Amino acid sequence: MAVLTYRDALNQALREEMARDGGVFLMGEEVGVYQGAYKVSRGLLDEFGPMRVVDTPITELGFAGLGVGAAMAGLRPVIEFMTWNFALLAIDQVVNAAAKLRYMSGGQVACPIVFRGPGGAALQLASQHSQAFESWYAHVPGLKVVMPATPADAKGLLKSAIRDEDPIVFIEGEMLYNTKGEVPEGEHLVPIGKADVKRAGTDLTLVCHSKSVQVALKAAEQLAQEGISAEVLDLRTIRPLDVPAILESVARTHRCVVVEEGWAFAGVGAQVVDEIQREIFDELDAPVLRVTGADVPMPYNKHLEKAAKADPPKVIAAAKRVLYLE
Amino acid sequence: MAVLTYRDALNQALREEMARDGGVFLMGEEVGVYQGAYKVSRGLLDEFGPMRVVDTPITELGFAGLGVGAAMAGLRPVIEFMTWNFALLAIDQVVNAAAKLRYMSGGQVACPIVFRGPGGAALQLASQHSQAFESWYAHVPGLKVVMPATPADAKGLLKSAIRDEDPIVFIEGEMLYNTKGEVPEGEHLVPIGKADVKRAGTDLTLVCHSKSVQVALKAAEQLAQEGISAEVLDLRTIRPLDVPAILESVARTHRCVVVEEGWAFAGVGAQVVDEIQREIFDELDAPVLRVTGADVPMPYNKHLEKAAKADPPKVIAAAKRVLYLE
Amino acid sequence: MARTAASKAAPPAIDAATAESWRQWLRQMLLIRRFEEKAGEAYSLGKIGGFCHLYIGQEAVAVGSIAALGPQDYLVTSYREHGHALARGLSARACMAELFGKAAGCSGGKGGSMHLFDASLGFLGGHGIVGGHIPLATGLAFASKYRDEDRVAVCWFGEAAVNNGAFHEALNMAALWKLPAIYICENNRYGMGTALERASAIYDISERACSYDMANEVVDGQDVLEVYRATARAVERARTEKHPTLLEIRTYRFMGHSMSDPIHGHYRTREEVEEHRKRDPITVWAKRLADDGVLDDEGVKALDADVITEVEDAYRFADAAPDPAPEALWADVYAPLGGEA
Amino acid sequence: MARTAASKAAPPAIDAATAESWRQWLRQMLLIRRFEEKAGEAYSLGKIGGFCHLYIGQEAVAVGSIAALGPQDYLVTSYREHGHALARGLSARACMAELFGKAAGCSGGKGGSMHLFDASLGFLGGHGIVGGHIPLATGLAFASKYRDEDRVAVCWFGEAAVNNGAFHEALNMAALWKLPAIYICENNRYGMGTALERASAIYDISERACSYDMANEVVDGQDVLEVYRATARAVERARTEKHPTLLEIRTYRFMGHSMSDPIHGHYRTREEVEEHRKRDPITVWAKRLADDGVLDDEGVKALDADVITEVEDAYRFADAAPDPAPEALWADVYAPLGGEA
Ligand SMILES: Cc1ncc(C[n+]2csc(CCOP(=O)(O)OP(=O)(O)O)c2C)c(N)n1
Ligand SMILES: Cc1ncc(C[n+]2csc(CCOP(=O)(O)OP(=O)(O)O)c2C)c(N)n1
Ligand SMILES: [Mg+2]
Ligand SMILES: [Mg+2]
Repeated sequence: MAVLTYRDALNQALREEMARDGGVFLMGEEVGVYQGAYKVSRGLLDEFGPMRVVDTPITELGFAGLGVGAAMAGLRPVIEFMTWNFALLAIDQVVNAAAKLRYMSGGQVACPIVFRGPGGAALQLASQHSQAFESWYAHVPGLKVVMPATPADAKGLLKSAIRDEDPIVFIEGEMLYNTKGEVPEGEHLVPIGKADVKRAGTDLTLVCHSKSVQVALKAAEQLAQEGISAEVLDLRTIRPLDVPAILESVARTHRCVVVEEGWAFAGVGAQVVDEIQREIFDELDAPVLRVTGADVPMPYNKHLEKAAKADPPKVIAAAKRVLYLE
Repeated sequence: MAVLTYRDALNQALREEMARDGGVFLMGEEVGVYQGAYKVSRGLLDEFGPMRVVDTPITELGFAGLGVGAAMAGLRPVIEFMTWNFALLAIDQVVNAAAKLRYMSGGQVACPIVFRGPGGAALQLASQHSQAFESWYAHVPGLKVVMPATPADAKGLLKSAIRDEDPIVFIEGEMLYNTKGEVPEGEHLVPIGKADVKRAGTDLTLVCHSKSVQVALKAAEQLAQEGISAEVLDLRTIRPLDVPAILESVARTHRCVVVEEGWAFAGVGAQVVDEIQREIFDELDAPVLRVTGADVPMPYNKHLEKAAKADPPKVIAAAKRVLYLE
Repeated sequence: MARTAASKAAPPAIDAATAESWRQWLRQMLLIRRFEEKAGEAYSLGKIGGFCHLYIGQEAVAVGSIAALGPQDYLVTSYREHGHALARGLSARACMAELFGKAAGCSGGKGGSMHLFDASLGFLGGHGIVGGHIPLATGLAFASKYRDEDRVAVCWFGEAAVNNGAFHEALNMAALWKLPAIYICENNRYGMGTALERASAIYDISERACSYDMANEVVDGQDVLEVYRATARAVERARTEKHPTLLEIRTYRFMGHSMSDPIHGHYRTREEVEEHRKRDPITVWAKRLADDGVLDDEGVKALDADVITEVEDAYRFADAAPDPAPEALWADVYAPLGGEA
Repeated sequence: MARTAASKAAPPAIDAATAESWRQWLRQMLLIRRFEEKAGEAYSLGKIGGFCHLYIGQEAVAVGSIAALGPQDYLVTSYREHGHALARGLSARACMAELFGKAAGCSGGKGGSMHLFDASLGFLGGHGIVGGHIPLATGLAFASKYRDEDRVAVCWFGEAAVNNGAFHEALNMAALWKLPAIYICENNRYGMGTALERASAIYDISERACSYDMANEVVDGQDVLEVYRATARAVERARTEKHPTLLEIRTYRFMGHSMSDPIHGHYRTREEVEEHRKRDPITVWAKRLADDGVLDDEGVKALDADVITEVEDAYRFADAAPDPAPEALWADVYAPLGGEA
């Protein structure tokens, strides 16, 4: 298998789907001539031309709505948000249009569209550019929320997302674009709605997604050196949430820590905790703990920023607490 | 004490605060000449004039941002959204501007603004007009989220919100505007961040807020007839959440059901569950259950809509489950 | 680039086909009028719930503009769309049943008054967020150009929507990329209780097109023929040149903003409404048909009786129709089978 | 209503005060230039992180426009604001320290390059969402009118921001309510890698003012005096008539969009950049000062040496300054004591 970066895996998925289906097009800021703000769309303009790789004005609300309209007409738009922070300007079209059309039309109007781009923090981008909104989108019925953590999942999930009949919020990570991994060539599809055990373990379960998967894996490694076996469960899809996979793992380990990049209040982890305690309360040997981003706007200073982020030491500390080792 | 409607209690709070502080002004769609889409601002234009009661174009993003700018200059804007569904268009200004200014300016720039209007569903307004977004705003550090359930709390909390130095998301309810209750005259302030026991009980705790308080109270009444004593805890403020009050009550009753109007996934109740199981796991005699709105866009048909809403029968069923009576 | 001059041209010699379509226009306007009157009645009886925005007074806009479209074209409207739906050919039964929230409604009872849909007729809603559907029309026009089809995308919105950012962003892209879209502003002078002059810095909506170098026209919305001709010019421009157009069609809302808003009071006087009622699009057109010898009073009465029967039938149908099954609550959130293609 | 004609008037006789302020303008432009060069250097050394957008090539816009303002006025800018901050009088030390993320920075190290603030100077940021700060300026102008103060609110934004809904909504309200606001579009021809012509349906940004019947002007942004005069006219209009103005100031970005973007490549050629560098606002102004006998080469060298010293000092200061205390992470989320007044 070829080793690719997460960025190139996404690029490959886009290229393959655009080649497969003439109705698939990519639209967003700087996706064409500039080759993508983060180069995810490198080469696509040359290959598919300006009608299928469309540079837009800085009008998130407008081009998100344009994408919804194109999807209503049966095309398969992939709308790139330069980052999800800017998508706040377009959220009316995502929530009030894309997520509602099928239902309020009594099933007549489908909206097969993918909204994608990097979410969460990178390095020192400060408070307006460092936000994780997955729990917002996952709150909304009618949307699906997909967040791959590895190059292989990035390719397989983006291909599935583009073929899906429903609106998809596909959140990538600027800090993930350069990460490398083996990626199956060609027709590689990862099903939406299925979590994945990224590392098997027996003493506790670390539930995570997107960038926090790497944090959990690092923590699991260090815990292993202390003889603690942590299972790392990558949600991959936030909505629909793979509750059976979560319950299966935690019912085995009896202990769980949920790790996420975003803010704690009503975050994805809160829902994971709710499902676990409701369904397998008696299996729990300790309360489920969460490691999240600090409950503050993201500061610019690099030390403060580091302190604000979920990291392996925080996960290890939480893991030891659920194991009553501290 | 005078008996007022929730609507008039809000009107009184606005009138008193505008009379007290010349920097307080009300801006939004139809707040003036039309006397308010829901008549909350009735009479204020006549009393305070067009500079302080300002009708706007239908530009939520623009006038929310205008309000933020005015707040930066030291005024105390009260920005009315005709409903919070439309505020999705303005959410960039609420989250990327209002919630960030103090932090990213290193504490130099305050943003004392109140964004207010009705949230959630009314009757048969269908999917675009029947959404509850409190968990979204409560997710964001820098914002405070206030949701009064009674006329007295509506007055006391709105007055406190207007005097607060930080941006406040103040969510009312169209279905609450006509509800009546005793309201203290004049200087009546309810502190932000304090929950309130609306009905004392011993067998289980019903945690609720806004419209779901009435649902919980009705359920508690019927449960009482079956000899079950339910405590009804009204959160009143969602952020900052009054965790001590929640823990105190549940530690006494050992059982809890969280009721809310909104969707379940990463809703306010998920956070409440997270706090309870983490802090007083061993006090729980049963998993915490939740009663929420159905996980669908709101349908127009009245029977389907009724089925989609959290109601007393659903709360009673959940209460009996946590009591292992069913 | 106002083209009102062109619209001053004399009417064509009235051949049989033209006469027939002109009669149909009157029938459609009458149908909309009677349908809306009945809807108002049903609302007062509690058979219709939620928000209900009547189209009375603006009938010539929907009828005249939709008459200029082809079966392949796309239509998107606001929540004040009963008239557009009927003019596009949705049945009075399907529309009334939707207002009643019944399973036989054009949106299965899940959309209601603000969300009428019939995808088979290219009628793509029925949208409740002011300005929110304008970018959808730009997207539908984009799809038409993308596939090199002969379809035009048309949207209707009120004059209050032009101040919204969605309007600005959508029109800029349509002009920038030369998309076959037609933006029809139904300027009925009020956005709820706010007069145009209290919401917009300029009073000639059509001039907003200058920011996008877009073709534009001001049209008399009480004259169905004027509306038809102006729309036909825009359709021609869209089909042949792939250029978008902004039409400002001046009309007036005879009823309140919605059923909960009185006809006059806080924001407009009884006199003002009476004054505007003098140019009722139906009487204006009936007179024209009489003058041109296309239809006499008797003929008008016959058409009216005919549509009244149709509306009464729709009312009985809707009233008797069953509610959606309880399981309908959970359907249509996602595609069947989770939507994997 | 272009007012460029007026700006063609001959310069005033150069009295001592004028000469001194003209020299100060050159000094400010040199300070910005040297500051930005040093910032670029520090960025490459990893002493500055995140996004860093340099102002090189546009110095005359910030210096000329801010020179026309009074101490009471409000300023809000985008993320490309180092030049505006320095021109408003924030110290090079405070700005460089902020870029370094230090506690002594003008935003306590929490804002960084995109979020420079100094409320004491009416400098209200430094905002990162394109178009997002335009409504803030409308609000600051509203506050000025509300309190019947003599303050003008000014905001600067790029030409790509005018396509955004926030621009449209903010300008409509400012014109509708006659607010003392000045909207300065720094048209540097590109929004990141997108040329104006690929993003806007019209190429004369100033014409967007017609949608709001707002005063507007096109200004040569490489000539600090032209910028000063046009802004002074707008300030006069705002203070006396309480009318807003849209200024399109044509300039050019000599560097890449941000530190991660090469100066030329995908979207513009080396030749194009070279061509524009020929009208460097600093050399243009230095020549004018020489021609008018206000300052000779030696004088320019002396000013340059002077600002280089200032920038070097700022760099050393920022480098040596302490980071914020760890507790700073939790401060400034809410007002102290929970914000109850
Ligand atoms: C974004 C948004 N804000 C507010 C509303 C509430 N609202 C519904 S219709 C309306 C007035 C619209 O007026 P106009 O665009 O002129 O259309 P008309 O009703 O006159 O046909 C308002 C304010 C809404 N639906 N959407
Ligand atoms: C709403 C939003 N979308 C996208 C971005 C990313 N972005 C930052 S600057 C920029 C280009 C802005 O160009 P322009 O307005 O001309 O200002 P300039 O950078 O040329 O000074 C973009 C797309 C953003 N910050 N905000
Ligand atoms: Mg109107
Ligand atoms: Mg630019």
